[in-house]
Amino acid sequence: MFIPELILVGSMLLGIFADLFYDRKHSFRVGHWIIGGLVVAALALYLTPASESITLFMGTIVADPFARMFKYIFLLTTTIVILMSLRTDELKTVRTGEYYLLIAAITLGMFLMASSVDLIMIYLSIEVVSIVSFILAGYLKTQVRSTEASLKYVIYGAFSSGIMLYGFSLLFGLTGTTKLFEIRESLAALDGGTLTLTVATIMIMAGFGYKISAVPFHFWTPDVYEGAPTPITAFLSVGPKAAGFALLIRVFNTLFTGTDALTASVWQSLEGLPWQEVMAALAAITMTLGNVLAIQQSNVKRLLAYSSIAHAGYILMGIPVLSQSGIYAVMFYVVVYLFMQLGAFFVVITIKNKFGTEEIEEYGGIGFKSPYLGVIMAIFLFSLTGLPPTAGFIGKFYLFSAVIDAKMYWLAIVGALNSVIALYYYMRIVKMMYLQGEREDELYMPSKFQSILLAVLAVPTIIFGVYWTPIADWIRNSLVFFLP
Amino acid sequence: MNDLNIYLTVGAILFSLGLYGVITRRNGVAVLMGVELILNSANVNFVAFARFGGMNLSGHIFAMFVIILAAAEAAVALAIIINLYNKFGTVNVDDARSLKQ
Amino acid sequence: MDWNILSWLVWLPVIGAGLIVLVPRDKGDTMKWIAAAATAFQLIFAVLLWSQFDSSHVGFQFQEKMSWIASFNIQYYLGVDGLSLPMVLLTALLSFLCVFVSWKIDKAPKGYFALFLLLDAGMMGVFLSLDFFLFYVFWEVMLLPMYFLIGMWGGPQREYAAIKFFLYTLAGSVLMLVAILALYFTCGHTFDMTVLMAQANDGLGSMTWWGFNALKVVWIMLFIAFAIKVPVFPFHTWLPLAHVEAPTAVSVILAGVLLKMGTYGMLRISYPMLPDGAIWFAGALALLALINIIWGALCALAQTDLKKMVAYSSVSHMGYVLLGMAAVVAAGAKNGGNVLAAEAGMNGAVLQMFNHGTITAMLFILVGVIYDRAHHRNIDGFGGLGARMPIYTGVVALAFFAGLGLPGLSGFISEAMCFIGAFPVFKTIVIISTLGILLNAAYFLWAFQRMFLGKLNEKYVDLPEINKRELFTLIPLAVLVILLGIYPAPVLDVMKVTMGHLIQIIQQSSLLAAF
Amino acid sequence: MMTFAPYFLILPLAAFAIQIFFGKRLPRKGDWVSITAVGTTLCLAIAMFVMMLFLYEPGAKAEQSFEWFNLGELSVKIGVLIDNVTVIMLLVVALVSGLVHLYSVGYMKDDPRYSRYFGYLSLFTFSMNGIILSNNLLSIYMFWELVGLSSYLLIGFWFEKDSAANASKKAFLVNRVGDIGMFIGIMLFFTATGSFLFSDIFAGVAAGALPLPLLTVAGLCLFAGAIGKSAQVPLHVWLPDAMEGPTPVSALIHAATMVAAGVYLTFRMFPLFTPEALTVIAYVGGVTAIFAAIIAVTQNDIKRVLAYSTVSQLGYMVMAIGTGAYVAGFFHLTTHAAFKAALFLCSGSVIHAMHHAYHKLGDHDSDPQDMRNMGGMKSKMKITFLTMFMATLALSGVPFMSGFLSKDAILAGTLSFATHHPEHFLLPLFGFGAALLTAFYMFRLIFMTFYGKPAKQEVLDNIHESPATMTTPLIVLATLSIFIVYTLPYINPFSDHGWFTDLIVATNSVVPQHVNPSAHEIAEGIHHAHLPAMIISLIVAFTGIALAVVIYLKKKFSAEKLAKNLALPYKLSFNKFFVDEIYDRFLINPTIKLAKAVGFFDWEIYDKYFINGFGRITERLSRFIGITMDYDVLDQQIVDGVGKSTRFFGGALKFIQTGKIQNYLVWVLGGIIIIFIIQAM
Repeated sequence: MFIPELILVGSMLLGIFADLFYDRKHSFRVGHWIIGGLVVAALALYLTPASESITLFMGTIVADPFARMFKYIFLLTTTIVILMSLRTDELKTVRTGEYYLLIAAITLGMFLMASSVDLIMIYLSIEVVSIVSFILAGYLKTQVRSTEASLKYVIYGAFSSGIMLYGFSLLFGLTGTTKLFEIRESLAALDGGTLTLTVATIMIMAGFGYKISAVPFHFWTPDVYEGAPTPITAFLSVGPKAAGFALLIRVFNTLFTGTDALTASVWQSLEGLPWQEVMAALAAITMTLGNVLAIQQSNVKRLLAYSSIAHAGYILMGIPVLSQSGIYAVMFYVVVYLFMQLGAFFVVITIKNKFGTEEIEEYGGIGFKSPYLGVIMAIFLFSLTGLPPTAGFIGKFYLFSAVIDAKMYWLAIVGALNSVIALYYYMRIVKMMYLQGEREDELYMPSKFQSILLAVLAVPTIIFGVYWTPIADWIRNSLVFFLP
Repeated sequence: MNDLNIYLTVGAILFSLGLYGVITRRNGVAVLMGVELILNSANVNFVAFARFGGMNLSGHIFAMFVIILAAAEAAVALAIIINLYNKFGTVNVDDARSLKQ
Repeated sequence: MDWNILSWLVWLPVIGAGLIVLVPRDKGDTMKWIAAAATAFQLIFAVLLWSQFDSSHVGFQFQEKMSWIASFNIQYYLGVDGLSLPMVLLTALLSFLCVFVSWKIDKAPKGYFALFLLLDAGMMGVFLSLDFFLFYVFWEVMLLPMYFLIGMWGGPQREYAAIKFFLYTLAGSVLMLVAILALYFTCGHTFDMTVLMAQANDGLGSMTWWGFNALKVVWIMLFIAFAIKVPVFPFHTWLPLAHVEAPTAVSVILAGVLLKMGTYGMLRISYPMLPDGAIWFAGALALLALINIIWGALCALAQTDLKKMVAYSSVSHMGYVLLGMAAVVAAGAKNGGNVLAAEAGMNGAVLQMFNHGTITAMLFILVGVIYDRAHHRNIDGFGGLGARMPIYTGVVALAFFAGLGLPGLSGFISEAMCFIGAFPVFKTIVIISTLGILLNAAYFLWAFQRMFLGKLNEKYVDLPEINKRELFTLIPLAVLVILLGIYPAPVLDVMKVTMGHLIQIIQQSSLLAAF
Repeated sequence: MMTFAPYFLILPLAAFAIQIFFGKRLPRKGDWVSITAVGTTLCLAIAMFVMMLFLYEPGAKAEQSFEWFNLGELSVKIGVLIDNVTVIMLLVVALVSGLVHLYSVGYMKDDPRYSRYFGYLSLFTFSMNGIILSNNLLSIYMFWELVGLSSYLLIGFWFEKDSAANASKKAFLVNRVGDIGMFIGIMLFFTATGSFLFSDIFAGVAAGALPLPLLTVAGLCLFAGAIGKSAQVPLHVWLPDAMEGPTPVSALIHAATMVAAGVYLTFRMFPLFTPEALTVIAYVGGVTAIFAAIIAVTQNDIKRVLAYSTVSQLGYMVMAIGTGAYVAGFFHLTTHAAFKAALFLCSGSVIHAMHHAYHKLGDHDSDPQDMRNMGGMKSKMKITFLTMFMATLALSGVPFMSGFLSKDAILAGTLSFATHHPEHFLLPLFGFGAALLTAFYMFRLIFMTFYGKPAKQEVLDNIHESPATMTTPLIVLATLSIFIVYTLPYINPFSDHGWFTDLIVATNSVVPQHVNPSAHEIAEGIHHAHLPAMIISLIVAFTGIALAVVIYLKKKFSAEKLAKNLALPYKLSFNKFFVDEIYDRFLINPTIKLAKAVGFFDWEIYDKYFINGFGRITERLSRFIGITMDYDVLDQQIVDGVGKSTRFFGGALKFIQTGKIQNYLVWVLGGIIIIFIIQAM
């Protein structure tokens, strides 16, 4: 059913209307409206029958447990990001009414990305998300970095979506339809892959690669992440990425696989089109490059940006595995990643607000100045590294197990060694926070609201590292795709 | 060669020109035009396939949507370029390079 | 034993750490006493466990098993046998003593003791867990406290040392993770070690990856993971740095317990799960043991920093353990099924693990004592202290002679057993490695002479004698060293049945005939 | 007898513990504790000795083993073996040790570490008794190293002296070299027979557990231990330095008992040695005997002369065992223990006197041990002189003295051996040569010390005889060096036949295939060679004495001139054939250098460049990629490239336009193309 989306749209319109009555100072209140809308949407989503899996709008989008789970993720991400934005000092200078509206718009776009099964709808949803993110990245018009970020983002985005579109057109030409399932039929019918098909595949891969910032389509990431307002950076590094993966899974496992995909527990790639080797290689290169480049970053936001590339690489490992457990691992990691990445970014925001720096070198002794922030940050960083007993470890554990189950040992070892590299640069932050500096006498405790939000993010990071059966089951149940 | 291939060739040429423009133009507006070319090359393909492939209308519909989105994208992009002009006093995209390693 | 003593052993320190966190941060002594109490109870439990342990019984005792993550067939599974029991006692004892060793810590005592107790819990967990996943979790959990303990309370180079230790060990353990998962998927989707012991060998033996026998690949991955902890020769360079930079108590734990985890892991996991691998690798193991013994001894001979010398001596002494472990193949058909040698080697190895734990602990504590007084560790910087601080000199002499394997002290008998065990199979290697005995004596006596004999260095005419607290931390160890030197049977009786069983497992391996 | 055994270990050990922990706080610093302990053992030893005499059965033997620990299949047994040899050894140790304790009361009187000294002495007594009582190689090895420890502690007792500290370290390490060989031997025997007990090993070897060549090797490995402990060439270097210890210690450990342990071990293991092994042993002994004697001739330090003479005498014993005359060897061990202890204690009393004299004169530079500073003391120290003279006679092998009998027996043994195997004619030559030199240097010592004029008269005026606690032991030991003590009930000064030779019976070799001559044959041979040997030895002994008289008493030729004429041999002898220098140069320093090199490599090269290399490579890689992705590089390389290529393809393009963000896009295209190539293949 389409009710949650409708509620989102509704709350957006409501927000626009409400914004008229706020002056510059109070326009952030729109954020509250939107949060309300999100909550209601979540409620509606909860009320829709869990196991339903139907198509809507002439089969252009589906509502199935897979999409449903991702919708929850989007709602959660958006809510947290809005809460962050309400607390960051960066946005104090500008009128933020539209800001929240745009975030809500992105959420809608992501909803569509997660559930669209028609080339048109796919392109549409991607563009919705992209265009709005362009604006948000440049939301701080007065700042050079922000403007530049948005410029690069828009050119890059338009460029790669253009390429993807061209790929779509070729695909359409090959099969004569835009509906994924029909395309799949005719692709299966047409024996072996033709050159055209290969070209189309790669061009589409480029489009998705840009969304999930996989090498070599990742170049925009560091600049945009550094330039954009931090909450937006956090948002972009989680929300659209997750949406991108949802779309990637759906499209690739629908189109470019043998017909048994999405039903069997293990399946084959479309014969004549062995794309999973390429995907695996991409995964390996992506995580390695991301990590290797993160090593020499001096700016925490930029470091997290590169590390998010690395994480995209990890997640990507789960897709070429071509098995239920692979997709399962991807979904699990996305959930875990949400908590730790947003958490890390929120700590960065809080530190920026209080100590006014994003440079690692200036993080010295924060562990003593503010034990709470220090401990929380340490938890997120360990989790991002993938050390037990944190959720990050479990996420990696599932990914590796999927990969090893598929006998791709080399990929597993590459991934494992990568987490050693990751340890090095994440530990640099911990080192600055704790190994530098001395015992302080007056301690900084973030505001109650911030502390609670941090705890809300940190506690699951630990809990899911020790006992994760609930979400494991939840994901297992949502691992159901719509099938015609 | 038959009519479809002519259209496809046109599309391909457009696509290449678009790529070239995007990559080599300094002027932001010109870069955007390159992007437009790429999008429209895709449109040409869609329509051509739909017409000569003797298929349903979804190709045309797709083209419609692309045009709309292209417009929206262009709007946003131009706004950003104007903003760039306010900041840097130029519309050359390569002058914006404060963010780097 | 209807109350879960093993869980208590593991979680007691965690409870202690929790309490310490609650204590207001300017109440340093309260924290110390909490830590002391926690570790004291742990020690009592360990002794209780020892007394309740039925040494005639093959297999694991006091088992606790409950499902943890059903979907992945992960269990919370604890158990103890003759191999882990001595390690448990060692851990409990050293942790207890180390609380008092670090009594003078006043920089952020809350963090220190909380982390220390977590470390303690992690070590206990490693020695007690019988579920491979649980084992791995504890194995990793140990690293974090270690990192902070070295990094925050260490010497001048502490940051470098800490991160180096961390990277080194993690590099090993991620390989172990891959190996664990490989085992899981090839051997009946379980992490239960007891099951894996039954199935792994045949499960992997038949496969080939990249043209290698899968069993060998997994063995190598596990071996690297453990070898880094031991540390075996090419992977040993984290050790001197970490030991030198770490605060005394942490060095004690590091050398006394952490190093043992490497060899413990091999004996607990690699050997019973992959006996074929054990036999296939035995020759290389003996060779590495030789290199460890000689290389470590030579490096120690070259050091001028006392602590570094002791650290390298650990490298050399762990070589004996490896040698003893290699001796297991003596039981093979080709070697005339010389079970005597195999038993001597294997038991000697475990006994050596225990004895080295106590001896090296003494050595590091003593280094700490002199460092607290003179604020340097340069061997040549002292001289003639024997006249100034006779008691300290006496204890050092005891420790040094134990270290150089003097008969009548515990080190001798275990080293001798390792040699005697390995001798029938690896004659040349053993004969060369006996040079280690000489070199050990050389550097210990030389250091002793440079520090304590000769004219008293007038800088230290009023160096205070070792105090009661420090003696208190040393005497239990000294007593153990002497008692086990005279009568090692108590420890051997605990472990011999388990070791005998392990030897049988190796004997049943198919490769053994061909070896 | 077995019931006595434990006390020989418990009492001294207890005394050691008490002395170490409470010694300082006890009255008289607790010397009485150790003395009581050793006194009791002495009484026990005497009791056992008497029992032995009255039992009077040669083969008497009591053995008892118990399990030390077991590992399932493997059960390690250790235990106690008591036979006549044991009893005699126990008696010797207890006696000498007791006397030395007594002597030390006077000698060490005002030493700050008085109590610890007695503690160490007890520790030594404990470990020495352990060696004697053991019936297995394992516990022998353990006590073997423990005597090493106590010798280490006692040599380095005055550790403020660097020379003492060095000497103690040297003693321990050199001994350890031998011990390693011994350990390897033990492993060989254990691997072959699965037990450490003598009985099992003998049985196993008799059953042919080891092939002959291996047996030879194993035997020699065990003997290596003896080489170390009994200071045989080439491991003799530690013993002379060991004289840095207090003189009573030198008497007890480094003359009478511990150094004899090596001989004792060889004696015990005799049945295991193959003929080849025995030959090697004989030559080691012979070379040692002559080699050390030559050195002793030129030394001026009174204790060093005695030290080298000890080495040389030990060589005799070893040679005796090697040639099969091992009863004689053991006989010499016993007699030697008495008179060599006497000699050391006498020299001690001399040094004591000199020391006090110098002390009174406030002279701290002159060396109280240098014989050139002595002379004419005969008048001042009557008892010392007389006892020392007797002991000297004994050592030089003058009739009516114990030394005559034992040495004579040994020489007879070598002679008969040489007659059976003419190719080994060197051995008797070594023997008699050494005998000659011995007589010479001993009387040289006597004359230089007690006759002639002192270097400084005032020193002589301040010389006083030592207190009774010191002189009593001298008298006892001197009496013990009279032949009759050993030959009773027979009184024939020219035959060693007596209770001793009756009770110590030769045991047959257990080496398979009867390659060794039986004990009986050996005895026969010795009997025949007896007379010639005696005559020759008498001749050489008196020649030696005569030479000494001529040179040092009558001063017919000056020693200096002789030294000049015989420059090279004198130099060699005086500098101990440069053995120490050679070892330093070719063994020790290279090892240290190697260690330093390895340490450096390990830390500065391997770790720094290889291990950290991984980190550095990653770092570099990241920087490199960072740079390539940096804009300027891209301008030059990629984009210009694209520009050129586009011009090349696309036709006329005036100038290359480049952008920055576009560089990314170039990469994207490049990536797509690469993927395409991979995919298309």
